[in-house]
Amino acid sequence: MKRALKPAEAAEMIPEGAVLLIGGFMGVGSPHRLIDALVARGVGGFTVVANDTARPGKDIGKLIDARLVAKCIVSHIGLNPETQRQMIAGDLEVELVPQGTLVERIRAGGVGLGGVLTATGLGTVVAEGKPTVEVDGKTYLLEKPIRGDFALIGARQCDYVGNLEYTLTAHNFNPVMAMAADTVIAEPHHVMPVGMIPPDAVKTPGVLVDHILERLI
Amino acid sequence: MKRALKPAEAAEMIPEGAVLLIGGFMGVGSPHRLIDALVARGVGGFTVVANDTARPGKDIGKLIDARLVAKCIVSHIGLNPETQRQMIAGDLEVELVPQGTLVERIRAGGVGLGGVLTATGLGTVVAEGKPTVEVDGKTYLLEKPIRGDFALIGARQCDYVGNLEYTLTAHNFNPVMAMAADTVIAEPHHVMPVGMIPPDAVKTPGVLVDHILERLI
Amino acid sequence: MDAKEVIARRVAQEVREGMLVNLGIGLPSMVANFVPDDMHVFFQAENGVIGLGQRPPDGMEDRDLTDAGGGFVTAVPGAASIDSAMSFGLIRGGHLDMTVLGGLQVDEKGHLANWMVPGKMVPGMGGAMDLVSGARRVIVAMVHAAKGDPKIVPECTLPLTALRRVSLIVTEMAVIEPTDEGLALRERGPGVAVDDILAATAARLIVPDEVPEMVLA
Amino acid sequence: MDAKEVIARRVAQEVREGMLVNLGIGLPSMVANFVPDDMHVFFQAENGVIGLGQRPPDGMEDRDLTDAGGGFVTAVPGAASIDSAMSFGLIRGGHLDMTVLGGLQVDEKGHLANWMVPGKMVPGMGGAMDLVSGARRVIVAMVHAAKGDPKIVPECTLPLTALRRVSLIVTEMAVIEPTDEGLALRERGPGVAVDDILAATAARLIVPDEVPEMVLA
Repeated sequence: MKRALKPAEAAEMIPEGAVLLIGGFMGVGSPHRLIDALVARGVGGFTVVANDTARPGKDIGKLIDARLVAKCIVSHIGLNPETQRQMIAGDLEVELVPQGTLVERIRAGGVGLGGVLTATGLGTVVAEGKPTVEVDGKTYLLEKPIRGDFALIGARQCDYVGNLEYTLTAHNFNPVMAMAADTVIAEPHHVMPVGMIPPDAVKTPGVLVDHILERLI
Repeated sequence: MKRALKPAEAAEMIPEGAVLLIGGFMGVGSPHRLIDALVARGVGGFTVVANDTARPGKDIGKLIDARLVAKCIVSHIGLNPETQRQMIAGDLEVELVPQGTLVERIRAGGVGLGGVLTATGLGTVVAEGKPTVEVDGKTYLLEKPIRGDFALIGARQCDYVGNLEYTLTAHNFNPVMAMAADTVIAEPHHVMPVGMIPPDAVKTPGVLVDHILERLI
Repeated sequence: MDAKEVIARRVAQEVREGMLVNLGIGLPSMVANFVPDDMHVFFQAENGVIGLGQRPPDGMEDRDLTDAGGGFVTAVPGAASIDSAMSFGLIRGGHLDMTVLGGLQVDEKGHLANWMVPGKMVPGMGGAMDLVSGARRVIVAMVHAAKGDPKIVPECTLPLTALRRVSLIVTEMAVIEPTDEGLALRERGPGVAVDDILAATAARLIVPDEVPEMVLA
Repeated sequence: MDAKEVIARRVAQEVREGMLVNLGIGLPSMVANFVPDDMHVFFQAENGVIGLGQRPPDGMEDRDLTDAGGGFVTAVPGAASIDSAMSFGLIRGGHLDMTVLGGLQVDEKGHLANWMVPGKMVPGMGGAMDLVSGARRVIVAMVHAAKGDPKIVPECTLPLTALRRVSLIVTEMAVIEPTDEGLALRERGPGVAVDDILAATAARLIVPDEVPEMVLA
């Protein structure tokens, strides 16, 4: 059984320069209160691994605005001109990764595989400098696993042992990221007693979750 | 929307020598009526990919007893002496694969990855004859994807479009196998109208399922 | 009928009963409006839902149910939530029957460039590279030329999205199919002459004796 | 107290609050009986549940809730269903705090052989290779010798389960820890003399001046 943390307490755990896996897709399913707490704290230099950087002033975009991000590994920054501006100015390093490759690289990090063999990116700039592996006459890119120091997970609800449920398009990268970091902090909308979430509804088992944020309202 | 098939109709679709991915773990979560229908039909020469061959007279063991299996790719045959007997007599080819490697090989086949890079099996007989790949100074076995002509899936319930729900320890290989075959036949205990299974409860989307067996009772 | 509607209506004719279809944001997303109401098709939003529906009524939006552009959507009965690993497993694994994407350039080999303009626009590839590599059919839906500059060119000068040859190019002026021999002109736009198409196209086109006009019901 | 109970009681002392633990079938599964009731531990059955419970009451068994041996079990409040991909993702990804497995041989390098006897017994490795490769701690629970034949040997003659050095060997006669220098004798069984241990062990043991006796509450 876990103790509910206040967002500021959780943010305090995260040191300067940490590698953060942050769930969400254009902010949907992102851990919003954790992001706000990180901005309020002001410690940065983070490497952020996420699908995208959302929009200026929104979601992960707030971390960009606050210049707390030194590097991001993302699939898309098209809707965040501030990310592009900092990148072009040389203030922010951006590694663009195809979305399907990004999620498999994080999964590989989480489930202990040595890498990902994918055809995605072959013959494009994504393949530059990367080894290829031939399997039965077909060529694949070897993409490396990604792990984080912390995973910051948005969830619909959890129970006291940390079992997580997600909903609709707010799943996205969260279940995979919850497997791939040394410390996993979950931000649920609702917290419920043990036994309220049926075993078949659990998408992230509580044994993967280190800390839970207090309920939303 | 799909039409409910009788088990014999489903069995008729499966030609001699087909590669069958069959869900279940010691029979739990296996498609029992499909197996019975295959035994009744008597066409064989199958390659069976499954966690195990259950016990004689039970579940996948019935296919072994009926000598419908020419080859099996499994992680465990310890509880089925008949499988071991046919193997030693040279009547049945058995490829033993570590369980975690087996499920990832099937997943790779289903999600379009070129193979699996795992440390499991390194330095053991499992590694014999297989290439290794080095990633950041660590060595991994390269294990190849597995796909089937048919996946025979046991599920707790489904709706008319084929969305599947599994329960408790009857999930096992089913969700992964449902992605990795040209034709997927699901055997649910219960069939319900569209809309009865909430989107978040669906573990195998109906778009993956080609055919549904009629309800159990 | 404006150019975009011509394109969307013509692409909609490629959709078949029972398909799983991914529509890119912008113009491609308009295709859904022209698929017959009685045709059962599942639209996938790669951010996490199979069975994407129309916009929700005002005040009924759920912030956890959006399309890949972050806009509010609904889901149809029989919809399924998927996480990013499943989403791209479907795409990469060949389970997606069709994807419709915008294009910046397509060349004589049928190669698509649609994700960046070096020095000008670096949005990131998002899911585009996986979609083009993995979908069974890739349809490029785009206006024929950009302010007079041909977009169908001998060889892409912009960074490629994938080495895979796209299945079909649909513009307001023409339907063009990349083949082993090159780009074959299949149809003319409404009221468009073959010479107009040739004038607006930098790539070599294979022009048959008869080029039928699009039939837009 | 018979040999098996001594082993199970001693192994139970290695279990800590909050751990995720996998117990092999047979002797290792007895360990659960000796973990204090007030200690919160999650037992994983690799076939698909986190939060394995005791045997169900007669007539209350669910055929879809079994352990890895196929025996009926229950699940504790807060349990989670997992499919085989997640199960071995937890194991291979280093999320499993401890596994307890039986052994046929362990050698001076701490290498375990526990899955086959060539020409005699070929049950398959099941999940053993993944468990030994991936778990944070690997504890071998076995009787010290098989009908007088030492099982702790200079070098395994049976096929290895993994190259990974196991964390601890617990028998009814001794607790032995494989180290860089070799097998270190840590504890004596109840009433067992060091000379008895040396006589029953074929491998070289590092024996300190004082070897405390196991304290079995």
